[in-house]
Formats: sequence, C-alpha cells, structure tokens
Amino acid sequence: MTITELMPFSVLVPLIASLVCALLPGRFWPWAVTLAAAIASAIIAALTLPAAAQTTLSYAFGNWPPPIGIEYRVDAANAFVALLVAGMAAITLPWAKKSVDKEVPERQGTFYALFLLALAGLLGITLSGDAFNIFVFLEISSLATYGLIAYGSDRRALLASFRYLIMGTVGATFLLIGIGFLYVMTGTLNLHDLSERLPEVRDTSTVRAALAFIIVGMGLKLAMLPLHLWLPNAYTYAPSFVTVFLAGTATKVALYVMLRFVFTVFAPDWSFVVLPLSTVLMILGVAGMFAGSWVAMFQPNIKRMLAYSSVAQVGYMVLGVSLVSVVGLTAAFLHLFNHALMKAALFMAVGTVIYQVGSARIEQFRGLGRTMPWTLTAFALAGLSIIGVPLTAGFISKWYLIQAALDQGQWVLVALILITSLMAIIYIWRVIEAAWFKQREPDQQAVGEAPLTLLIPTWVLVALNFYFGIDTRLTVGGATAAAEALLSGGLLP
Amino acid sequence: MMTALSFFNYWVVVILMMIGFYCVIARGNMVKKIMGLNLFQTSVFILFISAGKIVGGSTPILREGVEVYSNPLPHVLILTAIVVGIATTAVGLALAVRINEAYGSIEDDYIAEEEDGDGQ
Amino acid sequence: MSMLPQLAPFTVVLIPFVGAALIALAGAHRGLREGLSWVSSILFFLAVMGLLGAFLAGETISQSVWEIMPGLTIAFRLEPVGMLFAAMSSTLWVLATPYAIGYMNAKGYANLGRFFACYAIALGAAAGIALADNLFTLFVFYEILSVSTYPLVAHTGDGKAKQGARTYLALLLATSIGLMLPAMIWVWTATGTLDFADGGILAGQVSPTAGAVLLVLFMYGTGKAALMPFHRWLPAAMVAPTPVSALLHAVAVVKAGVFVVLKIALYVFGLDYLRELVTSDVMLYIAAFTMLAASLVAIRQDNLKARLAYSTVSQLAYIVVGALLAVQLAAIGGGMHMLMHGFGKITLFFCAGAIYVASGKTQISELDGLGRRMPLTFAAFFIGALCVIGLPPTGGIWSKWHLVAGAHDAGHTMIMAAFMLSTLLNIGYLLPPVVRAFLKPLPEGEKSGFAEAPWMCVIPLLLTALGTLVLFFMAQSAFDLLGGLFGLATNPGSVANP
Amino acid sequence: MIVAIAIVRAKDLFAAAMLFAIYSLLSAALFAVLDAGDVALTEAAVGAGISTILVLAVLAMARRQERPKKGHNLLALAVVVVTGAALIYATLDMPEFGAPDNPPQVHVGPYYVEQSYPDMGVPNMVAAVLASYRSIDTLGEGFVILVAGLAVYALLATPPRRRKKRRDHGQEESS
Amino acid sequence: MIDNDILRIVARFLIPLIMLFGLYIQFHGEYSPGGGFQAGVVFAAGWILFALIYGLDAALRVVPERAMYILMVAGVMLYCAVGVAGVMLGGHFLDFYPLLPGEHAAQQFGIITVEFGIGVTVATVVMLFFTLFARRKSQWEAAEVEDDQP
Repeated sequence: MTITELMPFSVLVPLIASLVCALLPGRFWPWAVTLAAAIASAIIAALTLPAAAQTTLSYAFGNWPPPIGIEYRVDAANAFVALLVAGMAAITLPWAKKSVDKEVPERQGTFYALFLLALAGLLGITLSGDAFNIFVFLEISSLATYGLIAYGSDRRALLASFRYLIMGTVGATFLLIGIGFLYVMTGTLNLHDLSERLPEVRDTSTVRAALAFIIVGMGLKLAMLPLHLWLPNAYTYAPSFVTVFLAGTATKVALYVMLRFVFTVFAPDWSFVVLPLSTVLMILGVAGMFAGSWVAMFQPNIKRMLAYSSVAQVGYMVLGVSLVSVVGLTAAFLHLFNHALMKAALFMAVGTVIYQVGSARIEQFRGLGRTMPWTLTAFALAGLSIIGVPLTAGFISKWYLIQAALDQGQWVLVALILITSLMAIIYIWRVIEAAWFKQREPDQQAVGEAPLTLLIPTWVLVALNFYFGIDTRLTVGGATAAAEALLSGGLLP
Repeated sequence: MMTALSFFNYWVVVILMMIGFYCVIARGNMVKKIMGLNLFQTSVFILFISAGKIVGGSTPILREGVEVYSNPLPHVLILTAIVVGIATTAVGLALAVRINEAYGSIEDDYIAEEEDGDGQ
Repeated sequence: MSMLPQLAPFTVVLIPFVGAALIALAGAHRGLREGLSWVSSILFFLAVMGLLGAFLAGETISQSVWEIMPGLTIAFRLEPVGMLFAAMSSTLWVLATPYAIGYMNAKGYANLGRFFACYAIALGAAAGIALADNLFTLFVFYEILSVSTYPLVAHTGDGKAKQGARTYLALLLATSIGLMLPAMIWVWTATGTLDFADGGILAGQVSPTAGAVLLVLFMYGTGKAALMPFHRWLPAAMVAPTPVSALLHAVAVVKAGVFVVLKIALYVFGLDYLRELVTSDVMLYIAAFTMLAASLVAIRQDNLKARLAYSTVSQLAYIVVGALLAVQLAAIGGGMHMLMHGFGKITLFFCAGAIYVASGKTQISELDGLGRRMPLTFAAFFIGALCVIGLPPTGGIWSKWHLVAGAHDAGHTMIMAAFMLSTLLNIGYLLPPVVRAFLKPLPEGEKSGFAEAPWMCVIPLLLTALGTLVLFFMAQSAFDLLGGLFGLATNPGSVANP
Repeated sequence: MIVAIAIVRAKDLFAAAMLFAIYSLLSAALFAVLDAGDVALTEAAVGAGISTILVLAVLAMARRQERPKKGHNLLALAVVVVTGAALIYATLDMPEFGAPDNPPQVHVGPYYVEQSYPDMGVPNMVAAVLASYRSIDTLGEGFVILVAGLAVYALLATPPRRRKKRRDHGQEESS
Repeated sequence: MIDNDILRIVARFLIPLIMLFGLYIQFHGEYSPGGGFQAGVVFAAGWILFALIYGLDAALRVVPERAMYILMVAGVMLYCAVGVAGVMLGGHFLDFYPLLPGEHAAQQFGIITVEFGIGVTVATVVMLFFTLFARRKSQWEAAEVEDDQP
C-alpha cells in the first residue's frame, strides 16, 4: 500500500471505529477503541506529512477521476493540520479516561462515538479536495460537537450548545452559499479544478460575493472577533475533555479552510486585491487580540478565561494571515500548532483541578500550589508558553509573527502584539498568585494531588511545549512548507 | 425579458433567505429560530437547484425520447444538504426540549434574564 | 587553578539548575537541603574558577549547544566582562550561602525548599547571562532570572510582599518583552545575526536613526539596569528577605542588568558606532540624572534597606554611564565598578540583615549606639560604605577613578562633575548610619540583651568586607583582564565586521 | 414567500408549524418544477413530514405561544439587510437562469448525463452520482444522520430528573 | 385513538401500503426518483403512523428501541463495509468495480447495497427521533408528579 492509498484512512479509521464504539457497552472498551483509532490516525497522518511536503498527493474515491468523483488532495498545508488534529486526539485521550468517567458516567459508548465522529469530521475537512465534501464533513464534526458540548453537567451547557448550533449552522450555510455561487460560475466543486477555472470568471460580482460569504462563514466557526460569541460559553460548560480537544483543534481547522479558499482557490494576488481583506483581517485580528485578552483578565471562571484567551490567540493567527507573506503565514501556522499545544495543556491542567475540586472558579484555586504542586506547575509552565517566554513553543510563534510584522514595517503591530502578551501575563498570573500565594479558606475542602493518569498526559503536553520551543525543526519546517504550499498558487513573495 | 425573469427567480430566493435569516437572529423563541434556520437553508437549496435547471430540460432519469436533461449534480448535493438540515433540526429540537426542562422555557431572552440572576 | 577540571560552559551553567532541582526535591528536609545548597554553590564556584583559569591561560572557549531556529542558537563564549561577572557572582554565592541559611533559620521562614531552589536557579541564570554568546541566549537567561526571582521577592506571601513582587515582575517583564524583544528581533531582521562580535554587529547595517531608536529600546529594555524611570522595581523588591536583597538585588539581578548594557554597548553596537548615535548623549544624561536623583532620594530614606536600594540605583547608573561614554577607559571602569560595587553593596546588605536579625531594627534613626553592641558588623558596614563611595583602602576607588578618567577622555566635563557630586552625595547617605552607630549613645531604656548576629551571618559579611580591601590591591589584575581584550577590541582601526 | 413571512409573524407556534409544513410542500412543488424529482420527494417527506412531527412533539412540551418581543431588533435587521445586499450583488453577474450554456451545464455535469449509463447501467443519474461518483459524500450524509441520531439519543434517552436537581445546581454555582 | 374504528380500518390498509411503497422506492431507486434516503423516511413514516394509532408501546414492541440503535449503526456499517471491500479487492475506497465481474453488475450491486445501508440508517434514526421525542413528554410529566409528592 502506498502512502497515497493509506492517507485517506486517517479519516476512515476513526469514522469506522466510531461505529464500533457506538455499540460497545461499559466504560473501558469504548475508550480503548477510541484511543487505538486516534493513534492509528495520527500515525497515518505522521507518515503522510513528509510525503505530502515533497509532492501533492491525490486519492480519488471510488476511483472516479476528479472532478467527476471526489478526491482527497493533500499538500504540506493540510498534512500539517491533519497531523495536528490527529496528534492532539491521540495525546489527549489517555487523559480523557478519568475525567470522562467522572463527568460523563453513563453511555460512554455514545460519547466516544460522537468524539470519534467529531475527529473524523475535522480530519475529513482538512484532507478533502472537494468543496461540498468539506461542507458535509464540517456538518459531521459540528453536529458531533454540539452533542458533546451538551454532555456538560451544568444546564448552561445545553444553552451554550444550542447557541453554538444556531451560529454554527448559519456559518455552515454561509459556506454553502459561497460554494453554490462558485459552482454556478464554474460548474465544478473540486478545489483544484476551481482554482484553474476561476481566473476566467473571477471579475464578477458573484465570485466576489462567494469569497465574502466563505470568509464570514468560516469566521463564524473560527470565532474571529465579532463572530466569537458562541465560543466562551461552549468552552466553559462542555465536559473538560471536550474543551481540551476543541480548544486544540476545531478553530484551527476552520482557519485552515478559510486559508485554503483564500489562497489556493482564489489565489492571494486576487483575493487580497478585490476585497480590502488584508486591512479587514488585520483590524479584526488586532481587535480580537485585545478584546479577548482584556475580557480574559476579569473572568472569575478559569475555563472561561482560557476561552477568551483563545479568542485572542485566534486574533494572532488572523493577524499573521493578514500580512500576506510567507513569514506571516508561517507565523499563523506555527501559532496554530503551538497554540493547540499550550491551550490543550492549560485546559488539561484546569480539567485536572476540576476533577479534584469540582469547580474552575478562581477562588477554588487558592492554595492549590501546595496541595497539587504537579498540576499547578504544569499550568504555570503552559502559561509561560502562552505568554511567550523564550524556550517555549509560544515564543517561537510570536517571534515569527513579530518578524513578519517587522518585514512590512508595521511598527504599531509589533507594539500591539507585545502589549497583548503583557496582558497574557496578567491573566495567567492571577491563577499563579491564587495557587501559591493565597491560603485555602477554612471552609474549602482540602484536596490532594491528582491521579497519575491525569498528570502524566498533562505533563507530556507541557513537555511538548518546551520541546517545540527548543527543537523547532518539525514545527518551523512544517509551517514554512505549509505556507509555501498555500502561496505557491499566487504571485506573492 | 429572459433576463428579468432570471433575476426574478434569484431574487425570490434572496428574499426567502433574508426572511429566514432574520427569523434566526431576531426571534427569541428557539423553535422559531430552528424554523428560521430551515427557511434559510431551503432557500439555499432552491438556489442550487436553479443552477442545475436547463429550460426545456427534464428530470435526469434516462428515458426514450428525451434529449435534454437537467444537471443531476445539484440535485445530489441538495439531497445531502436536506439530510444535513433535518439532522441539525433534530439535534436543535432535542436541545430545546432539554432546555425547556432545565429552564422551564424556550425563550432566549427569558433564559438570558435568568442566567443573570444566577450571578455568573 | 589549572588543576581544576575544565568543563564546558553549558555544563557550568547547568550546575545550579541541577542543584535547584535536587534542593526542591529535598524540600522540607533541612539537613539535606542545606547540604545541597553548599555543594552546588561550591561546585559552581570551582567550575567557574576552572573556566577562569583556562581563560586566563589564553584559551578561547566557546560552545554552541543547540540551534532553535535557523540562525538562532543557544551558544556560550567566554569573554572578559562575562568572565568577571561570572567569577564575582559565583564567589559571592559561596559567601552568601551560609548567610542565607543563618538568616532564614534565625527568622524562622517557611517554604525554604522553594526558596533555596529559586536562589540557585537565579544564580544559574546569572551565569547563563554572563557566558552567553548571543543576544538570544542572553535574553533567555535574562527572562529565567526575572521569573525565578519572583517567588523570592514574594516569599513571605503577605499583601505587601505580593504588591512589591507584582511591581517587580511587571516592570521587569514589561520592559524586556515590550522593548528588548522587539529591539532584538529588529537587530535580527536588519543584520541576520544576533551573535556578539567584537566591535559590534550594527555598524554599517543600520542607519544611525534606526540605531538611535534601537539604543533607547535596549537601554530601557534592560529594566534590570534600573535606569529612571524604570527603577521602581528595585525599591519594591526590598520586601524580600535580606539574603535575596543582598545577593540578587545587589549582585546577580542588577549586575545582570548593567552587564547586559555593557555587553550590548560593546558587542552589539560597538563603541565607535555608539558614539555616532544621537541618542547616546541623551541616554548618557538620563543615566547621569538617574545617578544624582537616586542619590538624593537615598538621602531622604530612613529605612536602611530602602536607602541601600536607591544607592544601588545610583551606582548602576555609574556603570551605564561608563558604557555610554563609549570610550575604552570608561568601559573598563564600568566593568570594574560592577565588581567593586558588587562586593561593597553585598557587604552593606549583609550588615543590614545582620542588624535586623540581631536587634530587629530596620530604620536608620534607630541605630544610635549599636556600634558598641555589634562592632564587627558596623566595621564591615563602614568598609563596605567606603568601597561604594570610592575611597581607599577599598577597591571602589579604582573603578571610579577609571570612570572619571574615561569621562575626561570623552570630553564630557559635565559627566565628570556629576561623578564628583554623586560621590559627595554617597558620603552623605552612607556614612550617617556608621556615625550614629559608633558615636551616638544608646537611647535610654533600650534593652541590652543582644549582641552580634549569629556567626553564620557575621562571617560572610566580614569576608566580603575583606574582599573589598583585597580588591584595592588586586585591581590591576581586574584591569588587565578587562583591558587586555578591550584593548584589542577597541583599538582604533581594528573595528571590522566579520 | 408569503407563507414564509407568515411563519415569522405567527405568534402561535402551532400555527407556525403548520404553515411551515405548507411552505415545505410548496418548495417541494417548486423543486419538481425545476426538474428535481428526487429532491422534491425528499423535501416533501422531510420538511412536511418529519420536521413538522418533531416540532409538534416539542411544542407539546413547551409553551405554544411565543412571548412577544419588545421592539424590533434593529441590529438583526441590519445584518440581514447587509447579507441580502451581498446576495443581490452576487446575483448581478450570475449567468442567465436556465440557459443551457451555463458553466454547470458545460463542465462536469454533462459527463454525468452522458456517461452514467455506459459506466454503470443505471438510468437514474441522481442515484448514479449519489451512490457512486460522489459516494463519499453520501457516506458522509449517512454519518451526519447517524451523528444526529447519536446526539439526540444522548440528549433524550436518559429519563429526565426535574427541578430538584436544578436547585442543587443553582446552589453549587452560586457558592 | 385505538378505539376509533374508522381509523383502525384505514390504517390497517394504509400502513402495509406505505411500507410497500417504501420498499419500492428503495429498490427501484435506480430507475425512478427515490433511493435509500427517501425510502427510509417513508418506511419510518409508516411506522410512525402505526405508533400514532396503536400507541407508542405497541409500536416499540414491533421495533424495540435497542434494535433501532443497533440498526442505525449497522446501516452505515454496511456502507463502510462495501467501501472497505473495494479496498480489499484492490481498488480504492468505495470503488465498486472490483466487487463483481461485470462492470454494470458491480456498479448496480454497489449502489443497491449502499442505498440499502442508507435506507436502514435513515429509517431507524427517524424512528428513534420519534420515539425519543414522543416518550419524553410522558416521562417528563411523570418526573414532575414524582417531584411534587415529597
């Protein structure tokens, strides 16, 4: 079996495993099957990346040549994202066991089946080379996500899920409208075919509107600033494990789809000219960075605080994109990867606290530095990464982002990036201060350190944060290849 | 004349879309929101199907004596999209049921007020 | 010294870090913890001495540890200023270890595992800064130093300590991330390298205007150098236990700050290029102003530690001025002052801590007559004060001598005057405590149940006082150490871009 | 279209549901007119059938009347108008309705029309495209409906426990 | 509603007819409008009618809830199995040609199997929807009563 023939199975394995999972009773086997599927998927994605960086891989389903049939078309960009998504699932799942047992005591088969479908959906979006197929898999992952969020024990989880459903569906429908316009103008749905046929017709209002609709639709899923309203509640009330996974992957895939359309399908030398896209994205990115960081500083609930921080981090990525250069895109991809690592680590640490204490409110963190030193140290270290302290992964992505801004002489942006980093210090430091420099109130329950099954995966992620802050060959190499793959269609430097 | 007619067809779709979308954003009742979502989606379906239509063509099933068929591809897409729509509707309604049980209401405004009372 | 095994620089830097990890694991076990503190400080001292021996023997030692991104490496190289800094901090750590143990136990502090671990990390970070071969490595250890000292400042955990620690960290991180980092990235984008090079890397690569902006960014970005108006963290940090103030805020942290300034002036800008920049004069006068203003503030402080803190701000400005004068002699003076002030100021802080341990007194107005109870401590205080003021028979005179001579060389008469005036002010704020202690009688009704502090506290301060005296005679070798390579580096005509 | 407006206006949700069913039937008819037999059949079954039944099931449990809303939502109106304007703008350059030389009719589409019978001997091209040419989409469709089934099952299979639990929650949160 | 004679008699005729129609569009999908999805919906509609007239409990005796759950998974599984079979026999995923010797026969076999899988899933999911929604009301009321007592 060649790597091209193996590649689609990183989607198909979780897809099929979800069926098995749905039927399995008890608490152990669904989890074990899920873990096995996620690991298999991650391995396949890891094998795909080097091959895809060399040459674009194409796998035609049903052996119908595209654009008649549907193909998976993989280059460095989507291989990079796929590896991130599958890898995150494989790394976070060992942590999930305990946490899920506590927060979702019943019907775990269904839970894990939904999880696998969400994973498969995200991977399907990433690998697919067909616009409509992207929509279908987007809906698979979205619907599964709504279900997963609603598993949260608080009744507000239901509300969060419903609002996410409404906004998510509107976003997906916008995407569908955009795809519809493109189809009307070109008669094809294959992304590659589209990119070849669009130049003939692209100076029409229909195509311009299609671009706008796709960007808004994906902006909704991406939680780009004015469209971010669903995210804080969804992240706050979902079960801890779902938050960990979503924070690491869902918005990243939406960003990827947006980039794929803007850069590959429409070619950047057109899409950035016809709409004031660069300016708009830059303003939205900066606004997201600021608003997210600002609101995060005042959140009493740590999960919500991290959720707003995610809005801010999405801002960084959008900002990187808005610079429309290889370095800027590299920065966006790097941050996409690194942010997944750090945010998942943070949410895992918070999830571990929830496991022990039962709440994520900041008062509950008091004095935990002494009773749960390993958990809170993990939080602090991952927090350093989000601040962007050297030797952490977060530093690397900020370095590239600042460099990209400097390349274009955008001094103000540099200042803004740095100011929001300082804001990150403040919101992370609140937790650290509560954990180490406040005493536990007498009426608060005493807690001990969390079990190792939760600690070890958290620390693996923390270690990865540092590993990718020191050895950046994989991340920088992958991100650069991804950025170049996306920009190769255009005429930009 | 043809032009006017063609635009008319598209514009009906657009107006339907706007109505549905307004219903989604502005209405407080969750069931209404979901109905609005359905309206919105259905209008998109009409847009797609219109794209496949050839005047004088017929349903794309091979028969004797028919020369021009409409394009089957949009039909396939919309079949899938309808399924997606009903799936979304079902999940949304299930959520509405649970919300109704948890809050005693399916009015978004009312629940928002109650949430503030929770002191989050 | 050549008998000592010579380790790679990175290994040397790692010693305190490993020590810190072990100390943290030892945690509440007192004997083990203190033993480990001793072992790591002595090992570290020996290792640095081994490096120093090799360096003096003329070996070029450099090591590239790891390439993080293309062109961005963690690398170390020995050079005179760094060697001096490393030697000084490792020596003083050995002396400070018994003092810290004695002080912390006498005052009954809790959480000592964390305390000594962070203490060791801070020293390791200082060594990393000292030996760094490029801006990036330097920045990494600079940040480690900032973060690792935060728990030390906030050690007691009460409201005041947290407030102070917050100011401390906020200012240090804000300046380094907000100013130094972009400056560094700018340098990288402009020149494609961050490696330190004799004669600087910026000359000819960046326009003088950009260079001028960069200079301001770097000078203020180095918050640890406490240039006004970013000096407030230093007094704020005085809420920390005295051993922290003594070793870190008289030596490791602040010296790291001025060391970075020196290093950037010498190896990033290059003295010749520095002279061309418009802002170099501006910064020079700001530094001179800091020097005088901090002295004036110091005179008004009644709290002994606060007075010493402002004195530190002032003395740091001497070194910055030395760097910014951009002449050979002044730069050497700056480097020497780093050493002299380090010994002098740590002595003063040790004394302040000893007074507090023995009598519980923190205000200068309460010191009347204490000299008779604690003669050794106050004798040491006197010697330390002489060193900071710059009077014989202490090493302080030499560094000031060279600074003034450098100002003369550069033709800055105003700066010479500022040095003189500041020295007078030094006398004004450092001698009164001694005068009070020795010449005034004990107030009536003072209970007389205390004498010298525990020997663990007294011996180190005597040793450091002795050190300032020894430096008076050994100044020439320090001058040679610095001057030897400076001479090569700053000879007119030898400035070349690699 | 009039039906659509009526749905939005109707305060009685039951009436709205009925109107919704009628709307679905109308659009099904429209699909049939546009030669989309399969789609028409599906829309009729789903829109008028399942959706309506489910909506009615929900309404049986919740209040039938929609609570009146204070004032009009100007922001919503603005968003909708902008969207509508974008859509209208998009239609300006759209190819003529129903013309046989539109891009969809000349690219990819004809392949299906001409080749599906030779390729697989199936006269219904929709079925051919659905189940063979684009079968991964249809697999995805199957999974979508499965996900919905699983999600609804997860949400509703556990019998409800009312009020009591809710009060506990309130306290837990406020503490 | 069981008591209403007219309804019962009409239903007795109607329900088999609807189900038959469902099967017709299932297996005649290649020739006329229809296919797995529509068939599933129509088939489920017949069952729902049955449930409305004879009561949900009676309907659940015909098709138990657990069976629906398993069948809905099984339908998609059948689809996947066809896809995997294509890979096993040396083709791509969802490639029908390798399944049987004749080209047309292979395609038709593939399409029919796949459509059948979809039909099963859709029918059972729709039935499951109905069961869950319809039962919820009575469960909820029961819970309310229980809650009022203590």
